[in-house]
Amino acid sequence: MAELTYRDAVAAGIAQEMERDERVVLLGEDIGAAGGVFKATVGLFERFGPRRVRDTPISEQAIIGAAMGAAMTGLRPIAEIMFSDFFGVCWDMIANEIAKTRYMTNGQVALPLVIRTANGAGSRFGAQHSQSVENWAMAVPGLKVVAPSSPADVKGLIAAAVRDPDPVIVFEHKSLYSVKGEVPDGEALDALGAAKVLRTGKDCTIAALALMVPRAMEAAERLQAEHGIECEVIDVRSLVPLDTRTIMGSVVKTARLFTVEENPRLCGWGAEVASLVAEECFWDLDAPIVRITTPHVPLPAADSLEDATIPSVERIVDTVQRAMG
Amino acid sequence: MAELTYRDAVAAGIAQEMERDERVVLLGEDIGAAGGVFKATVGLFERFGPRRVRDTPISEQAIIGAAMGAAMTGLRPIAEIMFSDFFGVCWDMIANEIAKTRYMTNGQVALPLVIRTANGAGSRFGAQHSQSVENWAMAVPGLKVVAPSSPADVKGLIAAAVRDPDPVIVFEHKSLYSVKGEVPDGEALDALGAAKVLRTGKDCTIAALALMVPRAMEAAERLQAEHGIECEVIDVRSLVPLDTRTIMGSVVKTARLFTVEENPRLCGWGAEVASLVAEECFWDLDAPIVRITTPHVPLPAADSLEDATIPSVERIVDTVQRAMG
Amino acid sequence: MTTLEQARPLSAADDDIGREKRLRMYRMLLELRLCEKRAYDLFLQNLVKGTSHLSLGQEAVAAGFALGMRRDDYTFCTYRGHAHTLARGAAMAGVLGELMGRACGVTAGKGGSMHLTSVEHGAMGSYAIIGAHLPVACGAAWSAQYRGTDQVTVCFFGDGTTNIGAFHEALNFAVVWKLPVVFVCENNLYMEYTPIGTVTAVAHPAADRASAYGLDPVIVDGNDADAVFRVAAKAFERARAGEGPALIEAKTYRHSGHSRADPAKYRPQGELEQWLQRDPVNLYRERLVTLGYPELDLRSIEQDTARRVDEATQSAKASPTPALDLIHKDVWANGGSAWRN
Amino acid sequence: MTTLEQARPLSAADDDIGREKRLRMYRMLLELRLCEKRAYDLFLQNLVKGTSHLSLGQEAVAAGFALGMRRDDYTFCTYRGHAHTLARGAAMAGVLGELMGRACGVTAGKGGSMHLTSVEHGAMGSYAIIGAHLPVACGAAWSAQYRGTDQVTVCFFGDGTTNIGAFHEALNFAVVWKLPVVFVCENNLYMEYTPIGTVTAVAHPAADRASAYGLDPVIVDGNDADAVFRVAAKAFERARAGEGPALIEAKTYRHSGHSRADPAKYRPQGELEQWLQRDPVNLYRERLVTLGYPELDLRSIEQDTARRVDEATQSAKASPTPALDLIHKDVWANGGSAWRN
Ligand SMILES: Cc1ncc(C[n+]2csc(CCOP(=O)(O)OP(=O)(O)O)c2C)c(N)n1
Ligand SMILES: Cc1ncc(C[n+]2csc(CCOP(=O)(O)OP(=O)(O)O)c2C)c(N)n1
Ligand SMILES: [Mg+2]
Ligand SMILES: [Mg+2]
Repeated sequence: MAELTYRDAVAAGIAQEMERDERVVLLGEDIGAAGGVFKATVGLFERFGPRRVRDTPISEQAIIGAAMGAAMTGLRPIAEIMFSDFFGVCWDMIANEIAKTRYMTNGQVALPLVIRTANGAGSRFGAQHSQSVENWAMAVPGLKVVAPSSPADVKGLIAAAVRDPDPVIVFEHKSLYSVKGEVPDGEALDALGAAKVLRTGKDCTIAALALMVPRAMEAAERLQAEHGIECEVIDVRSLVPLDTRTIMGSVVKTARLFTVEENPRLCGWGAEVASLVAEECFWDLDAPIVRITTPHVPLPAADSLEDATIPSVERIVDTVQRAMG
Repeated sequence: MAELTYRDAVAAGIAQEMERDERVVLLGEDIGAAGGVFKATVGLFERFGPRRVRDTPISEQAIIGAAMGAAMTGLRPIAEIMFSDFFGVCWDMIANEIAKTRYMTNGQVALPLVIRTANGAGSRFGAQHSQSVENWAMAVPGLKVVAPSSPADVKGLIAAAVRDPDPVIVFEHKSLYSVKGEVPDGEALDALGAAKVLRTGKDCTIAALALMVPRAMEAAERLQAEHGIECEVIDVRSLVPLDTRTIMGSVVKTARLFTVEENPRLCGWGAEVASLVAEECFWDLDAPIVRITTPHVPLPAADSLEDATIPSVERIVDTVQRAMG
Repeated sequence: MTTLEQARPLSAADDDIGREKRLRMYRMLLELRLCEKRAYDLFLQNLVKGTSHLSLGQEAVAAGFALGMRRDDYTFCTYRGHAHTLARGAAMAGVLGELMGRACGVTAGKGGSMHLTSVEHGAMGSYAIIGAHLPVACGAAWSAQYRGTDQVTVCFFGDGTTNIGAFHEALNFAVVWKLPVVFVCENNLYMEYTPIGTVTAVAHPAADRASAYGLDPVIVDGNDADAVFRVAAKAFERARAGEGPALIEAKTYRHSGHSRADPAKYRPQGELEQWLQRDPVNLYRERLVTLGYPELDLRSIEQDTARRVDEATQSAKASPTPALDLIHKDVWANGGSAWRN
Repeated sequence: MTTLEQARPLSAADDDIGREKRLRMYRMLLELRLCEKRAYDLFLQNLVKGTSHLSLGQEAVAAGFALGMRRDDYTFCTYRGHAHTLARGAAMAGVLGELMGRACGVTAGKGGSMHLTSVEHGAMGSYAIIGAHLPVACGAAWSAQYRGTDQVTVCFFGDGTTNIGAFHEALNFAVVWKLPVVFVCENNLYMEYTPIGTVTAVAHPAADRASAYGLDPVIVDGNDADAVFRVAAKAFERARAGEGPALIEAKTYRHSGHSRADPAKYRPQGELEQWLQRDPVNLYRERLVTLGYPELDLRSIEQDTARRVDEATQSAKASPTPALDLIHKDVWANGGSAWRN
């Protein structure tokens, strides 16, 4: 076991796959010699050279398009979109081209590619560099979507994404890059579509994603310590495929569900989870499902405002405690 | 009362507003002399001239950007994006710029503009020209979103959208353009944020949008006639603002809710409605909320396949009848 | 500044192309022409579902390029892609069947007329959102470069497409990475119903932009299949030699409307007639005659092609509609569409 | 082909600009310089929240253009927009306060350093997603044209921005609609950490693209405020006269890293030093001295500006953090954020 930061685990996951498979190539802005603006690709350029690790112009459509064209002709590209907000400038390539091409060609075209991107708030970057847009991707049929919350997960899920025969969007979280965690030695290979129960509890289920996972965990500690409420915490990890079994299995046990979403309220991933659980676990629920989300507003930049906008440990504790009280 | 097609009602709504307000201008591809590819702007070029009705290059970012720049400096532009699928190529302008600018500037910049677009399936155009992406827009804070289902509504809601001080996306439905309906004489002016109860019933509530509204109405007829089930049918009309009062008022009465969505399943507008109702009407519901949606797949092109993919009258009847049975 | 590749003087000695290729070219031109005409007939019979965008009048571009391509080269084209897909060797029944929403269609009805694809023939897809395939073509070219094959990627698009952002990004990207990709602008004078000149800052939408990417401006007579073939061959040679991309503007004209819904009333009187006099299929036939190819040989090609189009039509008409379970197939590589467990 | 606007010979008779404007220019250059330096100091004191992108070294572009603008003209700029926003007249405390996340910030902390805006001064916003504001600038120019004012819109962006699609769409659009908009590329040689030449197909990212839009290529020494002013004046005149847009490439250099996170280690040794010798503020001071402006006058401007920057700093530091209810304000024109009834 080595202790790695989340950002180093990203690089480690990519390196592992590049080592293993010559078809894996990397492209994006400033990812090469500079090691990426979040330093998540440090060392790869030196190790694998400019043929496999390629800096690009500021041309997100070209980046994603190139990844798509390369994937359909035998490579396994990993494209970086520096901030997930920039999905806006290449959304056609992601949502209309990559997501639909296998289907439209009746399976003739395969697109084994990965799009990595820095998602989420916490850096005081303002409304155009802090969004959580995992729900944008989840809403588009044809994309697989993961959002790891720990160094070990990010390494294993990147490996799984690279080996997957379908396009996978990996949402890395900006505010997790500097977080450290144990990462098992040896080959990392996780599975897409598997949620993880991080903490068991009998009173209620909290489903969270990415940065919201450590917050939910801390909230669960406090709910236990201060209010005697035993929360089961699920790291959803993968939005598509969605591990409804794990989530519903927990709800059947606890009869209560809270979701903690960083995406703004309307049509967030929690809405989908809530609609599924409300339908299929209707008779199991003892009380309404409560969604804890970023309010439906763009994100403010100032530190004080930003901190008060996305779900905090306090807000989770308060909401759960009030609902359970 | 005149009988107009939905497409003519679009043009009538725009003409009414252009007549009233010199600041209203129109831009888009082939909207001028050609009258639009769906013939929804026929006659406007002739009536208001090339200064106010402007053809553009194939440059959706420029179209939306120009609308934005014009709106912040005193005009009230109406931009057409020919197919809503093409939001992909200008999504940054819509989701990142237009939606966030008032907020980011602390209210300094106002953006009274309208984006009209042809949404939805039924024309056998395939996966990139048939999408229902109203949930993409609903998911972004800062956008108002309407999707009218009748000629009268489209005229009145376009007028309301033009007069609204905020950016409004109007999703017109391709398969409704040729539908005829009564449109009241005189000035049309509807209100954003108001759903409509189109049919009252005591057994269950069906909430539908756009093309799904006439289908829900027909299904309600048949459910009544063939199964004696009395459905209340709500035309949601406006996703943002969302008229939760009308929807929840109905659910409180019927204790049952079905949503009929044309957008693909995951994170559709119905998920949001379901999560709201499941939370706030938890104790009123007699049975699970059921979402009837397009399955989470891209849309196939062939007529036989397309018809079997989006929700049909039959599927609504069957689903409701089975759930209520 | 722009180079107009002129048709060479016609004489029997003009054999830089050669008999075998010329006859293949003529056969291809005819096949594209007759197949498009058939598509139109089928539309009139209400058998074409959805839209369709014919290449009638533009066949020499598709044929001239395809004839110069290697089997393993890649073609990327647009919704106006029937001709390009056929030119790479896709079955006529597959193309017509797709337009009709039949099981025999090249994508079994899932893609439709705007997404014809036949990967086994190097037809890597028809793209319906303007500009999107230019970056994708860069990716295929990058892959060929990376794998060290000397495959060329050819990417076709219209004049109107030169005004969208993706065009710019792809061109710059291709040059910076020195990719073996040939961009071909089929300038048919119209962006849908709008004359291209009214929405474009320069006279030659592609050629006048070449220098913005450090490329040579190249304009070719897109109704002269030989001229197209020669320009293509030159660009392919350079690309295979690692000398990077090319941008070629082919001047041509579509005989019918933009799509099936369009009667093309916006065209000035006489314009169509003028272009019909330079019909690429007739032009080619006349040239072959001038070059001394026996009438009989040409007739036999014509009859054979007509017969094959008829057979393809019959076979497409006889094909059933696709099985409904296709709706839930092939979202994912495992063949299915499951998004949950 | 490119016109390099040269600094004119220096003599007291060189008064095409004139005393009043020259002193305003010097004051403005100083204000931008000292304010940026102060921003850096505040960052070192951990008082700047989020990121920030300084214009140190590029001040002559902002000053030269702003000096030529009318009060009602529009400026659109990028995240590297402190200088442009100040140059239009926004309060220094408003800019510094915004960087610090304080209530006195120009957007009360809601926008942050990358979204400085002061509509009352014609500073229509700083845009943080590359390329987005070029189309928006077209819209403002269209509005001015429509309303029949002769306002000019000026849109600043970097060299790296010329490779994104929106650049292309906006330029073509502006020319086709003959809009009164002046596009200004501040070529500081780098796109973040990457030398612009390695990702661009041409040597002059903007000027070499001008002909793709039928525009004249214009290159100006972006460290010479007078040269910038002259080029700007010419472009404004044409735009106000209805002669359409211009594209100007200003060669310059940023003295610090791309953003606060960047130590700028990728720069070749000696490069910074060379550019420091052409520091735009020093250059301008030397010119004024050569032109015979009294030392005392310059000193008094310097002292006054330093004092004003100090005062602004104090006032920003004294400003509280924004009220938390701002989070829910101004999503909509009614002041609120309600999405349901
Ligand atoms: C992004 C986008 N905008 C608009 C359209 C609608 N559209 C389809 S074809 C077309 C005109 C294309 O003109 P051109 O590039 O000249 O090709 P041609 O049809 O003449 O072959 C337009 C505007 C589209 N498909 N995609
Ligand atoms: C669409 C998009 N892609 C990438 C970025 C990240 N980014 C911010 S600044 C920058 C470099 C811009 O370079 P240039 O245009 O030369 O401007 P400069 O910073 O040098 O002023 C990049 C890549 C972004 N903000 N938006
Ligand atoms: Mg054309
Ligand atoms: Mg730069």
